[in-house]
Amino acid sequence: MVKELERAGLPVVHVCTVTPISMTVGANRIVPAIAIPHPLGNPALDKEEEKKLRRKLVEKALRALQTEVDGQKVFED
Amino acid sequence: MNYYILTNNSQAKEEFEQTHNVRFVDGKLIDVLITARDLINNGAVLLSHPLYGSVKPNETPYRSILLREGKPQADGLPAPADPESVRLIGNAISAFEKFIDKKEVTDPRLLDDFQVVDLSLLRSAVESADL
Amino acid sequence: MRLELGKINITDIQFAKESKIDKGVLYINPDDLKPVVLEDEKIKDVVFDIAKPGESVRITPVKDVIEPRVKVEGKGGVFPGWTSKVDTVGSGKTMALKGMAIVTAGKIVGFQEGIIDMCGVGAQYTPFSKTLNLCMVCEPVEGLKQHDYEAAVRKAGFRVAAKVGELAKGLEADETCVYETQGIKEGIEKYPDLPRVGYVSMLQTQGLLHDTYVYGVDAKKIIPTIMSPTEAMDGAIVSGNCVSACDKNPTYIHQNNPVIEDLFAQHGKTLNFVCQIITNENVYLADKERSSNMTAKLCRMLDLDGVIVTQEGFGNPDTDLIMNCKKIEAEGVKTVIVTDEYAGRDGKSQSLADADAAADAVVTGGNANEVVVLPKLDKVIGTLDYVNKIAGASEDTLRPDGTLEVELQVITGATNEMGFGVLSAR
Amino acid sequence: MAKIKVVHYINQFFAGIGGEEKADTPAELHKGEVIGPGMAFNTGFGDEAEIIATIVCGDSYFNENIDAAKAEILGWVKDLAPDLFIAGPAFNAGRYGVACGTIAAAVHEELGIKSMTGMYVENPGADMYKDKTYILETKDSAAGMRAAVKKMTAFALKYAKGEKIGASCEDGYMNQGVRVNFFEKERGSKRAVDMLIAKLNDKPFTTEYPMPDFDRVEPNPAVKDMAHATIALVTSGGIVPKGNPDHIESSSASKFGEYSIAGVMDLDDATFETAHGGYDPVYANEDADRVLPVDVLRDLEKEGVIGKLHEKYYATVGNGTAVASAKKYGAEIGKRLVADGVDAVILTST
Repeated sequence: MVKELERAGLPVVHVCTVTPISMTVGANRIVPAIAIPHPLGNPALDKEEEKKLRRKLVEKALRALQTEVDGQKVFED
Repeated sequence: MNYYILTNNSQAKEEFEQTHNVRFVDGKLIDVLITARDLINNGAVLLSHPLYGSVKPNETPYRSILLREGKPQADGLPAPADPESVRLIGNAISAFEKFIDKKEVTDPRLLDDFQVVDLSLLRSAVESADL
Repeated sequence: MRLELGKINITDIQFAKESKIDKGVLYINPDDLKPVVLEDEKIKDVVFDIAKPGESVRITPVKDVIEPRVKVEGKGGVFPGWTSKVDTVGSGKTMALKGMAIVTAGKIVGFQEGIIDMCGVGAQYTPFSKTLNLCMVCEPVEGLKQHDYEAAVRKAGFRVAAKVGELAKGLEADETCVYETQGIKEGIEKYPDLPRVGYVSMLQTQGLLHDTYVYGVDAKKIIPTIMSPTEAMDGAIVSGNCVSACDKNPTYIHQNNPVIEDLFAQHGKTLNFVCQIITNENVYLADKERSSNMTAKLCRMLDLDGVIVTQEGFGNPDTDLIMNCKKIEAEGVKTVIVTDEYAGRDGKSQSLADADAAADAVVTGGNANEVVVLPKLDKVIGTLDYVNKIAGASEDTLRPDGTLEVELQVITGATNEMGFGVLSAR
Repeated sequence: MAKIKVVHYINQFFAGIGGEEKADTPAELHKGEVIGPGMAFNTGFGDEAEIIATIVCGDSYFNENIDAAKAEILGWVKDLAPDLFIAGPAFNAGRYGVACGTIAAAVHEELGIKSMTGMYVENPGADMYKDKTYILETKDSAAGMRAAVKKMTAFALKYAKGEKIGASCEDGYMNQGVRVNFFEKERGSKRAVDMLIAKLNDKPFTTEYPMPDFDRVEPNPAVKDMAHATIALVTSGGIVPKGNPDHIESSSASKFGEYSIAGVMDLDDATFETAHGGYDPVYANEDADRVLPVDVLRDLEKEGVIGKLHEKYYATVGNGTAVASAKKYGAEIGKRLVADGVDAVILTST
């Protein structure tokens, strides 16, 4: 799916918990997520903290979209 | 090694509950796979393959799987999911789904046969794990 | 190593007073074979029967199929570790009874698969509809545990095959084939320009009813090793696998390993056939990692240019197959893998339980989920009692008119993963 | 036995009306007429089948008026009630190939009438429709007409008579992504040895089972002006409006969902949930922002970090592995996003 979106001409960032799978399915810009049942959240945190965490991840995803890449790249911290 | 046996096979439970850590699933084979998947999503790591080669899913009602806990992260998050375990359990569940739904096995002799084979395959995994 | 294989073409089997082979006809006195089976006190009784190609006969549930052979020159005897000591076999001269097989049948567990139809649609799919089959159905003593029963029937099969094979002693072969591989250095000197090719054979080793033995050792416990391809011809590798009829490798197919035969056919012409590498298919993941690492290492150390990898079974072994392929390719050794498929009854599901881009050369034995309707046949050797219980069957398998609606997976050898058959899929 | 009735579809060029300049010719029904390549088909059919009508349509007309043209043609075919519908062959003509594929697929899907076409393997219509109708493989130009007609005629008769269709490689149609058994000439081990020899010698060989898609797509250029960019959200985590209005299945879903988030500032447990059966749904059901971060993107939109959050999002159920259907959904979703002027996508997976 990620490949088809990219093929359509759209830059895609894949926010995904299991990055090796993301590599296998052919994503180019990859941002590692938190956990499978809650990729962009952490129920252990209070609401405010959790949203901050999510914002950090989304900001990282936006940064990835603004970064030129040559092939596959995982955006670690 | 610090691992546990996830099983819905009462013979496996009987054999190993004194000596090993057994988590019994009171349910069907698919319930064992789904329980394993949820554990894996929260960081558990598969030690044995969730499919048995020749006894096809949807045929035997029993399944026993070896897992170990992942190391939790510092900030209270569960351990990161192990990619290989995620892949294998995902493949196992889709393999299960594609086989035809058969009527439930009720013949006690047959159930015993399935339990014995499941137990044997589990033993061979435990032997390797306990080395 | 060099092995001469003398073939005696059997054209008929008949029960008779005296057991012998005369002008291609195998005469058997069951009373000569009975004691061979009953020497194991776990077996209460045995019934022998004969099934011939074209007859309206169904054999089920089939456990193993074995070709009678006997060693007439060179070290050791057939089925080392079982009916002979563990001398290294695979050299000298062996006689084989061609066109026939010993078929062990009878229920060991209730869900055991394996149908051989001697005529009709099913006969097209099983290679053993073309052999004259001497069938033995064993009855266990009361209360015998499943694993003891499996072992008893397995071993009885080898004893009978060896006993029948003995009848070939002193006979002249109808045809003789010579199989010879060279030592590493010798091979390189003899065929400096030919690619060096190996054969990686994955043995089913997951536990009860899923075992393979090498020289009497449970292959679950082996570390991958190299063999002369001629060793398998003398029965060094035998099957203890009772489930998964369509894609199990009965002892007969190890003895007549088609990959080994077809690589020998090219040996010295287009390739240099170096050796067979055997590895296992365990349930424990670390075992899978270790075995595939070792196998890839052996391929590298033997300086192989290419290998064929064959597997046994579905699901769990797909993971071993892909691991082997990926790691061997990563060593720069080109691979072709042989498998079968479980693409669902409609053929629309993912065929294998695992996949990798490195597996770019695949030979398939067909979709084991494809449904066939087998006609009602006049005679059953074994029993139909369990036919509704096997994989690829359902409660409605045995239809009121006596026909059987089943998936190919119940037919012995239908989608063999050593490439024994011509079935394929696209 | 009565002759098999066939309706044949061709474009303006093969009907002899004209080339590109006549490509806007509207659809015409020629009852009882056999035109162009239809003559060769009819000869090939002998006594067994006959073309009872020919439909001619300009390629531009068909592709520019696709819904109207399709409806009109389907109406005719319905009334004619043939045993078989044949379109083309289209060879490498792109728009003709797409038209043949579209109409053949529609005849089969909507009318339940057997349909087939023929074209070159690289014709864009091939990839689009090979799993929806039988597409016989032809050469890339009309110079291959004779061979194409011969192949298509043989297949047409077999198919129309209800004989068992063999595997794609046996009967010459393009693989439909369905595995079909057949008996090869050589046994598997011999095929494996031959394949290995080819591979060792860098000669071409064809795998009998292509692995699921592992190809790569080059990354698109980065977003230059994020402050004015429209960002769309897509998820394989199955986030759907509460109640799952489209009944997206929990696994191996047969469809994807397109949902409006216009005016939605924050997803909550009263309005959104997950349909995904592949993970523990408790956390996503509690707060779907944990999978589809609408709340944060609204903040970033307000702050001017991004230009705009696209007002629709797309949801599928994926299990992380490559599936054929996922590919199809991805292509369709991509098309819609591009049409809506989206600049970049955040795809979230569980």
